[in-house]
Amino acid sequence: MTATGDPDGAADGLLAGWEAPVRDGLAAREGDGAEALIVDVDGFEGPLDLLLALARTQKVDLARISILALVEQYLAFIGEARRLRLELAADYLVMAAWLTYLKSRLLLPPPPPEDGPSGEELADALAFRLRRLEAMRGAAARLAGLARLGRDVFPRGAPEPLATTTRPLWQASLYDLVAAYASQRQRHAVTTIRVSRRAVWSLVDARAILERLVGKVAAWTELDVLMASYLADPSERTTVRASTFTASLELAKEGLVDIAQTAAFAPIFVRARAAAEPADG
Amino acid sequence: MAERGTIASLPGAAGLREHLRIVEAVIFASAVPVDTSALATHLPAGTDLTRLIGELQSAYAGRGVNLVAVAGGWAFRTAEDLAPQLRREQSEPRKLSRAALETLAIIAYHQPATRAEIEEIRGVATAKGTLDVLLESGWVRMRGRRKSPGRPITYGTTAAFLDHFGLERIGDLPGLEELKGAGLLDTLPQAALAAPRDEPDLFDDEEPLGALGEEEAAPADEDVS
Amino acid sequence: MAERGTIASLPGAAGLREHLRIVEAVIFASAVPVDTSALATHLPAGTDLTRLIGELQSAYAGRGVNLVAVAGGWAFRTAEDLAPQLRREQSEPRKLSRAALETLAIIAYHQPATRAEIEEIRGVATAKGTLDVLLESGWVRMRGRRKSPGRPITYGTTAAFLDHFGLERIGDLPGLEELKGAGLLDTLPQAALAAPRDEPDLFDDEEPLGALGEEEAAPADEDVS
Repeated sequence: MTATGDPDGAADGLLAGWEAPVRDGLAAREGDGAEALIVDVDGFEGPLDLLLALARTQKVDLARISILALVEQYLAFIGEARRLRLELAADYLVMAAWLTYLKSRLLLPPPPPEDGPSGEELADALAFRLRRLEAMRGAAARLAGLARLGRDVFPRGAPEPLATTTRPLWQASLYDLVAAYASQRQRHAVTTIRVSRRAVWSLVDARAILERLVGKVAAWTELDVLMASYLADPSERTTVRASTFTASLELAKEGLVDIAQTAAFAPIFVRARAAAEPADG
Repeated sequence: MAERGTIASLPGAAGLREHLRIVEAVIFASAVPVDTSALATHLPAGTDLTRLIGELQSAYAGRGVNLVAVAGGWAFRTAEDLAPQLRREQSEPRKLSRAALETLAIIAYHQPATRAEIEEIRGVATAKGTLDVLLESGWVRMRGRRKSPGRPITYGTTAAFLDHFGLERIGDLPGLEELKGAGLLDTLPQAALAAPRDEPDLFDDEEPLGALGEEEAAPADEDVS
Repeated sequence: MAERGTIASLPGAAGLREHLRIVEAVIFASAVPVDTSALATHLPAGTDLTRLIGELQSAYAGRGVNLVAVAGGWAFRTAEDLAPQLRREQSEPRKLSRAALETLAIIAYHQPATRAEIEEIRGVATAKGTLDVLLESGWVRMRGRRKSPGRPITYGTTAAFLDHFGLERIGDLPGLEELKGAGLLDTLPQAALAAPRDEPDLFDDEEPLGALGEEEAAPADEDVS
């Protein structure tokens, strides 16, 4: 539908270039007068938009509009549209039903107060919604009329991105610091343990001592007893025994001592050998 | 001015001039508005930025390029009256449909607004694509959800919206006071006077969007009203 | 601004002034340098563009933004000498490497410490970068030189070090016993730990850094009280 004589008002309302003509469109509609409105419903954005357009035909301030007259106009419009068998969206019919109800409320004596809002209150609410819609239309038009970036005013065409230097902000907690110190003192402690030199009796030492000791003893003497004074330190006992035993074998081979052992693991006895006597051990 | 002596005894006119040059260069370099805190990072602490900007603004008044306050910051923009001479060079930005512009206006003046509130004002269901276009333009954003049944998404405008329409803050919307005075920004008659608010923080009756459900996965089908 | 006066008082009156504004706006808004033929399309035929550009160029001379000839056209560019002021500083939190942390800890506990002493404790050579990072962090400083053969540089911690690690004084660093008590050390090292000292004054076995040696050539020139 188009308000006749209003080429660019409601007809192209849906999506096409609206920004510029909006104010003209509103003005044109207001000037439209009370000519017959009905052609086509497509130009309206819903029943509220249609009501607003109809209200403008009353040529009065929306605040002083006759809601009853508006209801009559709307119902007449819908009736005409149905007579012409135009397709009407459901919400236009819903609005028509509601307006019929409003009309009855306005015409009939007021119902008991608990029966919901009065006809006047409902009419006021409708008038408010129409005023608000019109106000937002106006706001949209004013918004569209502002100097817009990229259309009316322009930003710097070749912005220069400012160089950024990153400065590291070092982070560490006291725990990190202390733990780092401790762990590396720990490592330090491990790496510097000094393994003390192990006391080892060399064969040469053992032989010298053994020769010296056995030289004085002609009777069979237990080797451990002979070396007793050297075996006192437990940490040296093994090395003393091993070296002494090896040295004793050497001396026996050279015929300087005799060695005797009664059984495996039994004590070992030594004695200096007399020059003439044959060994018997 | 009492401060005059003080200023004169500072590094001096040369220092002031240098600061002016820095402010000029920083704002000039940027295509988007620069706020004072960003400017301050380029200048010694305690620099009187308001004065510097005032100087700069009057230096550029009447020139082909002006220093304007927009979207909470400062930007150089070509002078409005030169639009006709410049337009031929630039391609026209995409036009908004009537429905989209109206929806944008309702969001701007009534924000935070839900889709149901927009539809209540327009008296018609919002066509698919209308909100998309606005979201895609970067002028409208989803703010959060209204703490009400159905937890509908609330919409509001962005800094890009202010920048595009040359507004310093949302309170500078044209005709705002008039509309407010007439009670036309209220959701219902007799409701408390309302004013649009685009602060980034959510209001008491809003909550975060939360994880995106399938409802608003694509901004198109977000109607949760 | 002086420049404004220049433009306003141009002999050509309103027409010339308007042409200047257009040239200014067109060059400002263009994404690429604008050549004179492109400028000419915005102005009446026969306009003396060379003169306009000359005027504009001198109006911007010495400002934070200059009109420069680039790539066969004209463009506004921020003044080159402002580059350092326009640079944005961004601090990025970064963790100290393990080597740096250990070195820092040794300096903290054993200060004043020479590089050789640090290496002896760590058992590895200190990479050149490690001490540089610590000096750059502001937590470590060169104190002076040890009065010993080779006059090695002594390192110590700074007030910023105490500040960052929340210590009131260097003596508040937990001692070896406390480290053991906290389970950070299994056994106590044989050698007792001398109390770390970070007093600004040089100790008896230290002497001033003096002339820059090859060792500390780079970051050395900070104060040694």
